[in-house]
Amino acid sequence: MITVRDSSETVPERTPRFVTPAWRTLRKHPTGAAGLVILILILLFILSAGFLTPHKYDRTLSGKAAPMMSRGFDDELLVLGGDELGRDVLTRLQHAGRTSFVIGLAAPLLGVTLGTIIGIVSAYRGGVVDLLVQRVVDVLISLPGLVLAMAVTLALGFSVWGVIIALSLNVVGGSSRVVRSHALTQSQLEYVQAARALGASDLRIIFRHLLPNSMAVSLVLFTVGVGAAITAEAGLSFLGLGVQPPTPSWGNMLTFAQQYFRFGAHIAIIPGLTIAIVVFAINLVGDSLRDILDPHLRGRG
Amino acid sequence: MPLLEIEDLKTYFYGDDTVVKAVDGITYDIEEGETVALVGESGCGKSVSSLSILGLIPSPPGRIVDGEVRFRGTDLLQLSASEMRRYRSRRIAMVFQEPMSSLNPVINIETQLTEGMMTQLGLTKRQASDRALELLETVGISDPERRLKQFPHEFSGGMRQRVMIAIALSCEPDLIIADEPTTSLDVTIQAQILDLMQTLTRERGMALLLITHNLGVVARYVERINIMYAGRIIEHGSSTDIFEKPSHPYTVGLLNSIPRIDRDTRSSLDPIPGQPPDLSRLPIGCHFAERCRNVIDRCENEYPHTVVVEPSHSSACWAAVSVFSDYAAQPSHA
Amino acid sequence: MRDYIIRRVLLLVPNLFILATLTFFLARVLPGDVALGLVAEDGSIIDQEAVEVIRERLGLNDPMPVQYARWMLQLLQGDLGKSDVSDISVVQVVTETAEVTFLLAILSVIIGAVMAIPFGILSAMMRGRWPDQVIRTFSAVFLALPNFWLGILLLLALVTWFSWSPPIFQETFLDAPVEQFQRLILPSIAIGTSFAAVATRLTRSTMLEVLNQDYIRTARAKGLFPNRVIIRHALPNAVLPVITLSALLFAGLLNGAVVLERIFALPGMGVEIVTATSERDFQLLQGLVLVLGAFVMVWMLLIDLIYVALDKRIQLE
Amino acid sequence: MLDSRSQNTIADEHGGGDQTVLIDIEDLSVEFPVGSGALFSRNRAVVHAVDDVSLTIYKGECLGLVGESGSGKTTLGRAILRLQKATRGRVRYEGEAMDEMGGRDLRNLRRKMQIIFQDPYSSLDPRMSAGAIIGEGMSIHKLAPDRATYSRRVAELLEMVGLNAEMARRFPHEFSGGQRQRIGIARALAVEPDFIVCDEPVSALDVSIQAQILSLLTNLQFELGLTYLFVAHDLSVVRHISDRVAVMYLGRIVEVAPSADLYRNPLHPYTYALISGIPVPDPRIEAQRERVVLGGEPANPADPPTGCHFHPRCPFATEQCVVEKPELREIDSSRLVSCHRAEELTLEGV
Repeated sequence: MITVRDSSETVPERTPRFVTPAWRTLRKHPTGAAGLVILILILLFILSAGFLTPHKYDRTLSGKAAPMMSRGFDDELLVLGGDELGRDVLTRLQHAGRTSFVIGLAAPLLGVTLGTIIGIVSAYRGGVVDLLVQRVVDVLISLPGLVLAMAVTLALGFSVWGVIIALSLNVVGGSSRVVRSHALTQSQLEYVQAARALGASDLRIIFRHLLPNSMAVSLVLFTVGVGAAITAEAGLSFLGLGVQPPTPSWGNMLTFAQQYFRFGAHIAIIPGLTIAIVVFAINLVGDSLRDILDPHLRGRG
Repeated sequence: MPLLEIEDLKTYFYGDDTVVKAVDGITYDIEEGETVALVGESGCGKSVSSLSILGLIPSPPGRIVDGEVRFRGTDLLQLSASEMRRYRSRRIAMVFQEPMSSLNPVINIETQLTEGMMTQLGLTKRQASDRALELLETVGISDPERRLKQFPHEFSGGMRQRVMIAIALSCEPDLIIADEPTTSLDVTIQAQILDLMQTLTRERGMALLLITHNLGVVARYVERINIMYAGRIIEHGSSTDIFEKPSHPYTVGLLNSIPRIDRDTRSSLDPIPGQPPDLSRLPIGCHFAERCRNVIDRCENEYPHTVVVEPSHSSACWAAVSVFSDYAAQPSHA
Repeated sequence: MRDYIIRRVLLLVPNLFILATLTFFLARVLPGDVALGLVAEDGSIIDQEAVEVIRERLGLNDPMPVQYARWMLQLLQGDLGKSDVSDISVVQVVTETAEVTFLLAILSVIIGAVMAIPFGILSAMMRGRWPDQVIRTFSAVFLALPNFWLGILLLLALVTWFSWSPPIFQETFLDAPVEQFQRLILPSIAIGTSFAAVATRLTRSTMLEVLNQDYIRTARAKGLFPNRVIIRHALPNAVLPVITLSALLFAGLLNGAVVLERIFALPGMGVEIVTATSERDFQLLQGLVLVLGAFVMVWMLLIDLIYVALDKRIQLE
Repeated sequence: MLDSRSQNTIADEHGGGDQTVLIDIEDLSVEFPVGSGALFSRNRAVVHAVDDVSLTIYKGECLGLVGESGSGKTTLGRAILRLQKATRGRVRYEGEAMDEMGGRDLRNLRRKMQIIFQDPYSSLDPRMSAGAIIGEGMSIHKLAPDRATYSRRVAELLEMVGLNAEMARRFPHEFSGGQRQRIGIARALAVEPDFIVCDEPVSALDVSIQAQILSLLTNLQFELGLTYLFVAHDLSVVRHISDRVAVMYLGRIVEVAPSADLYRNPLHPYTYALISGIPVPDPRIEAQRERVVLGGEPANPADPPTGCHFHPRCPFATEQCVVEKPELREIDSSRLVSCHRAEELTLEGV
């Protein structure tokens, strides 16, 4: 079959792929840049835990659900008020952020890495290996992630690591499927055939060609995964099956929100809003990243 | 009065900080019942110019910046959207390059064939279906009753292009614009489709605008040829003019680039060096100057005027006449 | 196409088998003996003798392959065993709670799709103009809202402003459809919005893609009315991916259901799962996970079949 | 079936002097299972993409391989390089059977046999620079002892295919289609092969660029003494580069002949149809040409017609053609054809 492309024979303007100045990329993607700024601010906020406020996250300083900008027993200023046990919400928010971010970054990192490897190998090997791996992936995909995570955390213990491993399992199935289908398309492209014709070994094809070309997909999967992991961790902790009190997490800060809402709406609003803002910022960055990396928008003009 | 007159048509595409001058002032016409070709390589603006006629340019980013497209004297560019709609397929119909993607995959052939007739000619569903049946027979599809109920994926490439032709014929237009109608088809099917189009348009007295990158195809089917390069028409003439007395260096280069089945020396090709210019950064002078063998100083600074070589034959080249004499002097073409 | 359907249905068999195996091992590899957990939960001192008795009763002293074979055999007879804690049969728990959970998930999909498709299309049609901006902003915001938080807020707003509280009753959907619907509508909205947020974006992008297709140009070149081009030619092609999405995100919607049941005090599988987890009731947890997984698989199969029926192109492959 | 050995002896008419066989293809078949239901149906449906093909490629020649889509020409090209697994039959390279080779031997042989692809877009790894793409073969086969030799060699190759040495650092998306195709050629040349399969290398290009690439390939062949298998769907392109041409239809070779003979005097009705389907860019000649426009479409390769695959579209088909499969047979010392009526028909070429 003859294929005539509509693109002209002219030489595209010279713009090295990864060397475009960062500021230009940011200017072209203002929403992504905004997301990045929000994320940096939030990270600074979290990293300043212990400096920003003089309080301890597990000390009762006031009565139940003290309102925002109120004073505690010893006349401390509680900027965001107190929680159901009268602990400083602001301080807790900062400490909880650490847990959320550690889990939010580690779980998808683990999951996407594993998913990428499984996806590429499954696509490249094909045959029985692919068939079997994909059946297991089918099962992983059909299990609601939170439920799977509950079972796994139960096994591994309700620790940060338990939650990380449990949540990474959710990512493995989905990401390996996406990477597999991408790698499958890639491995049928002629450049992979060319490498084989040159005598490249399977390992070389996987590491020099398929893996680098799947990185964009994996990176986007990772950013999506961060938002999802932060939300999922919050969900688990909210149910009391994730990070255990007194260690604060954005999720477990909400556990008693329903009961204490009447005393102060901020208990329910602040942690949830924080999660929403973080996830929103991550999504903005993820969307721009997708635009930047999307092969459809690149190259062929 | 010609059936269709295009005058100084300009269609630009606006990017972030670039303007792609896809069609940069082209003028040509088509007489009633005539077959005319618009020839050029990919990216020269030939498809954009044909889509501009019916206002089918994707907009944004595309915009018709200037010019007139007169159909029997009416400037189509001045029409409102709903007036323009009435010209589509009723007066001017189109056949596109990719029969694979030009038919809607989830709608059956009957609906795709009848909907135009129902909208444009006010036929009832029954009448339109009867006509659809006839049309399929006309374009050489056997067992039309069964075929009507089928979906595009059940047709081969050649058959889909026949369906496209049936759709184009359905409202009895005065002009059919065929944009690379055979490019994605196999060689033996190409001949079938082109022959079919020629026969059907001749029988019905329809004019045909054949847009193609293949100068060879044109020789067999058309009366007049317009050659486009980088957004402009650089040579226009009758079929014999173009093939026997090419007067633009680009046309000559193109003729020398076509692998010919009737010549057998192994290296008779004489390619044009270099690449076409970037349409967003066109030179001030002749667009072809950079690749031209006959280039003179003037070419770099000033876009050539159209030189009338013979009454029906013109060329946008400062050296039009000498180009032809050089061509004629080469033994292989004598 | 017949071959495709047969193949697709047959794939369910190995998948269910792997699911059953996985849930079996999930419960077995857990450290912290089941029996230990059980005894400790009772508040009694960990007494080796009591532990042994329980282990014997639960068959935990048999070799792994024997336990596995027993689990599989039971499954084939439709028996999911008995709860380790309460001695109620797991099948009974499932039959009592499944309806709420499944209805919740399905209702969420419907609500999500009903919101997403028109907004997505409007957004694509108005690309770059204010309705598009508004819709995109909203979908970005709703995508970021954790649905359990949205659920809490919804509930609190109603409780605070309207002194409303979720109805509590035992009838099934067939006995009391209206009440059941009332009870499920709020949590469904909370879950459905996040699905809608994703689906709106997808509908918008596929619609834009579809509008760029050659066949849309053909339809316009025929001189059809713009409405017909959109509704008859573009829409069916743009909606197909949303159908697939509802399969892909279904497991995710069940996550939402699990949490929302808790917030809205709905007697569903989610609540049971949470309880089973916190009580270390492995047998029950295992059974519930299995049923949920199987439900998702069947749903995915159904969606696949619907897709095949709608997309004529697949028939030939 | 004609013994491929005997082709060896008849070869030589047009080249003058002895020709040595470089590649010898013997009864090669490639089958693909079709349909998702293949797993469960009793008779697994297969497409005979390449159906018992025997063909000889001589050292230093360019053999054109022509056919429409679905004829199996690309699959045959890839099966020769073992990029595609053959179901049956064998390929010998300088007398050594390739199918008996494993890992290392095969990899070494791959240095000798290269391929140039059709699609200038998908055939280059978008994440690698032009230099890295060209140099990959050298790294695999350790052809450059040091960094300097490597860079020098990459620069040489770029210039050899008509690009600048500085372009080594650019990425594929910064090149035009024609330039990408040149990079693909340089990549193949980097390992100093003897034989190159050119898989429709110009069909995605514009006419003027197509001519550039054809000239480049012709020049390289003479300079480097290469052997080509030039796969194309278009007989006119093939005419400009091939010494001999083989025509394929639905997985089978229907005619093999020296270029000049084939065009002047085709023996198979399908070859004749292909020739007459191609217009001559000259209205006068075109007006006088006699031509046959084939009815119908190429058959479905999964369900080919009985007897001669071409019979439903052939204007000369008889009862025998419907029933009996024609063998590829020798007509004269240099020509092979698979048509029952080859001797009776007089078909005029161009």
